[in-house]
Amino acid sequence: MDGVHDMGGMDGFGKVDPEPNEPAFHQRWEGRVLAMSRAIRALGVWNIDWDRYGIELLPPHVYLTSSYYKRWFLRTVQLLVQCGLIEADEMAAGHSLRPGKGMDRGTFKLADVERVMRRGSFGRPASAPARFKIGDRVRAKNIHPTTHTRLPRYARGHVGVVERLHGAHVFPDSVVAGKGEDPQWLYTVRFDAQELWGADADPKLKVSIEAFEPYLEHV
Amino acid sequence: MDGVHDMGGMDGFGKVDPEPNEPAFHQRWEGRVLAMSRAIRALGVWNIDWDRYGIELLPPHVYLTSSYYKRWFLRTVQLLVQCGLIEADEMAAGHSLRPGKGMDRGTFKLADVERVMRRGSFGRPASAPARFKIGDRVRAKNIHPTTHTRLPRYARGHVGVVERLHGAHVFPDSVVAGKGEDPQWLYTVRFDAQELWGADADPKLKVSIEAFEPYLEHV
Amino acid sequence: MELRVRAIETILVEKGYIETAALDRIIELYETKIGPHIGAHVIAKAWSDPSFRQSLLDDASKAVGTLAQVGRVGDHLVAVENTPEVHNMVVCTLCSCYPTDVLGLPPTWYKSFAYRSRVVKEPRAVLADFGVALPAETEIRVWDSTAETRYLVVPMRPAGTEGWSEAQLATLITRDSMIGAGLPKKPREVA
Amino acid sequence: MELRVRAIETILVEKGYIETAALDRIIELYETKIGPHIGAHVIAKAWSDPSFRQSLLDDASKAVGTLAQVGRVGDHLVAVENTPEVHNMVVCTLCSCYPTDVLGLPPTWYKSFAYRSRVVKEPRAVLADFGVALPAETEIRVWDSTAETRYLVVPMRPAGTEGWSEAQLATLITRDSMIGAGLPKKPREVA
Repeated sequence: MDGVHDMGGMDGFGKVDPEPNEPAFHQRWEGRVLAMSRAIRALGVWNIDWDRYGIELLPPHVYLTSSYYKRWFLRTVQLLVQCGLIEADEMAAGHSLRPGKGMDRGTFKLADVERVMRRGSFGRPASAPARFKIGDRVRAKNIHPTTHTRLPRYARGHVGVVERLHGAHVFPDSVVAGKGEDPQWLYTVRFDAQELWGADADPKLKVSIEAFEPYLEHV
Repeated sequence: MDGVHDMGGMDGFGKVDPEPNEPAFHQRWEGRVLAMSRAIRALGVWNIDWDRYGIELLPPHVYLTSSYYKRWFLRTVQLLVQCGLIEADEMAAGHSLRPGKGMDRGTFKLADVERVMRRGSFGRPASAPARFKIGDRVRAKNIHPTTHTRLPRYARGHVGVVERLHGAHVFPDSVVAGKGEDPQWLYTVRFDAQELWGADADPKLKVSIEAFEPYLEHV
Repeated sequence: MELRVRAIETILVEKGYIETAALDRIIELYETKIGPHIGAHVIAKAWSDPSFRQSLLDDASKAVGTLAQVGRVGDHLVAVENTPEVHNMVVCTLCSCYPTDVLGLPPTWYKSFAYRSRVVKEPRAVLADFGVALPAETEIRVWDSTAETRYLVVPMRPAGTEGWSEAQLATLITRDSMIGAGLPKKPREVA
Repeated sequence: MELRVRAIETILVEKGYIETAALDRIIELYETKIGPHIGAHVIAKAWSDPSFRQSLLDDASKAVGTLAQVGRVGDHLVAVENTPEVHNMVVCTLCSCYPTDVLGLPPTWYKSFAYRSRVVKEPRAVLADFGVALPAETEIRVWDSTAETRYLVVPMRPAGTEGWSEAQLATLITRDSMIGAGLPKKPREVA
């Protein structure tokens, strides 16, 4: 979807403001939200793509006015309710009012923590040869999916060069469309800034995206 | 600037919700804000392009969370302060604390109202022949000015057809850059929706923009 | 907001920049004089008088200025005509440009983020929000008002209005139909 | 927020989906074990051991996994090396993808709208916000982490560190330098 989350190149957000000696969390609840999100995702009801799409679905003004972990919280609650893991009356009560649904993987326990602390693998066997090779000039398609995609708007319609090939990976667009992992070749495609932003752009800037094969076409 | 005000094609803003028998203003202050904005602009300190740019300069989260007339109000106050017509201590006091600046056109009075109720003319003599003619295929340039522009992002980089020629008009980009009216030919350029939004777009949809000549290039 | 706005108005008046009565008058005009009845008058005339219709499509500012009941309007007004083949819709994706001279102040929905964002991409879904469904084969033409030109839609004259006076016809012409977000009323709706 | 979050956690625990101790442990690990010292260890090794450096650039996940002090990290880690000609910077414009396995949780600035929006268009202005100025002739290469690949910047080894141990070198390597928003410390800064 063409949402406010797709921020590359947007003006008006002000200066970057690094915080010296920043703690892992600024408030206690932020850590709880992060940990809950990781734990719930590990239950296997939804995956990371759904987690990302859930944040994209927040109304634009909510996205822009909520802190990072508040966005996570709102997303997680929304998904919990949508998937029927909790219900609105329970949130109002602050307690469970009925038994939990049975989870195939059971309760997320202390012993499960180590597993979620290392990022999973998204590489999958390819079902076809790669259409592009390193050095190919490719155009990022001008597509505007109404659901989740990982092709940022600023790259769409623009021509770049294939720089790396990462094998076939789980394709987020398909996961969120309910079509399963649908593995696709993943490329690093490098663009000149002047191709992306016009003649006034920094002549010594190159920007790359990680592009799934369905995002690309031969020039 | 590539701001949130440039909304064409953005997803996530929900349904359109028409209000039956809508009043001109929902609250008294809205009318005062509109009238003040019109009256102040008529003082000649800034023009409509500055008024628009002033709203674009609101922080994105303020833009998205403020009502229409609240955005006008915030913009007008900002411009009044920037131009030195009022000062912060006066806003705090709710009263003028020093004499007003002399205005070339004097106080905006009842007798001046009729003049501002009819839109002004933005047509100007052209300084050169038009580069494009009706029927020409043209590309909206991929430009990303950091200040005010009237070329929406969704059209940039795309090819359309010149459909109408409106004469030379005041060029907003130049006005706000402090370069004066700098009149430029103004065209209506029509795009197929599939050119703008990709192959999945409505095949029976065409969208036009009003494009100043510097926005366009021959295909 | 009421207090904040009042404070600014007070300062501006005290400094001699503006006169309260002038603001009152602007508001009064928008509340009582300048509204979609002007556009409806123009459209009814175009429906009734083929030569006026042609003048309107050729140069709307000039044509409207010839109507005694309207008088001079701003330059750069453009009238675009709906036909069985093409339905026109007007938007300003960048702000809220609108033909105020002939329609008054824009309704809230016209200024809404939802309308501004969606109509250039999915106008049929937007029309559905207005309860309007057009045939799939009808072309939709959206005019994004990105400059000082202002667009007025000339809707199609409804069937069953043969012999109606301009005043009668004007009762069919809604504000939304002159923006392209609606259709004129049917004769039985005003009977 | 504290109360709202606590309510949800209570419900999830009562329903048997999650265990409180598991959440405590995740937080503890991020607060005490998983942080930029891991990345600094990797970079110091790369600065000291040319064959490790090459392995790291060839396949960072595999190379990092060979370090006894780090152990296995997630797949798809990619190391990109700064040179006098090219300065690398990492961003996730769409959300907040970050090489957590080697750097811990991303700092707030990395997740900020300002960084996400600006670095792909005006990285030199962003670097200025960090107090970093690069020569105009240095190419800037921005890596937008739009998939599950994760980028780690290998900064340039500062001059004047000849003969330093890996442990000494690691003290020069800041988190920001491994994202590309900063440079390593100079030897005199840690003296």
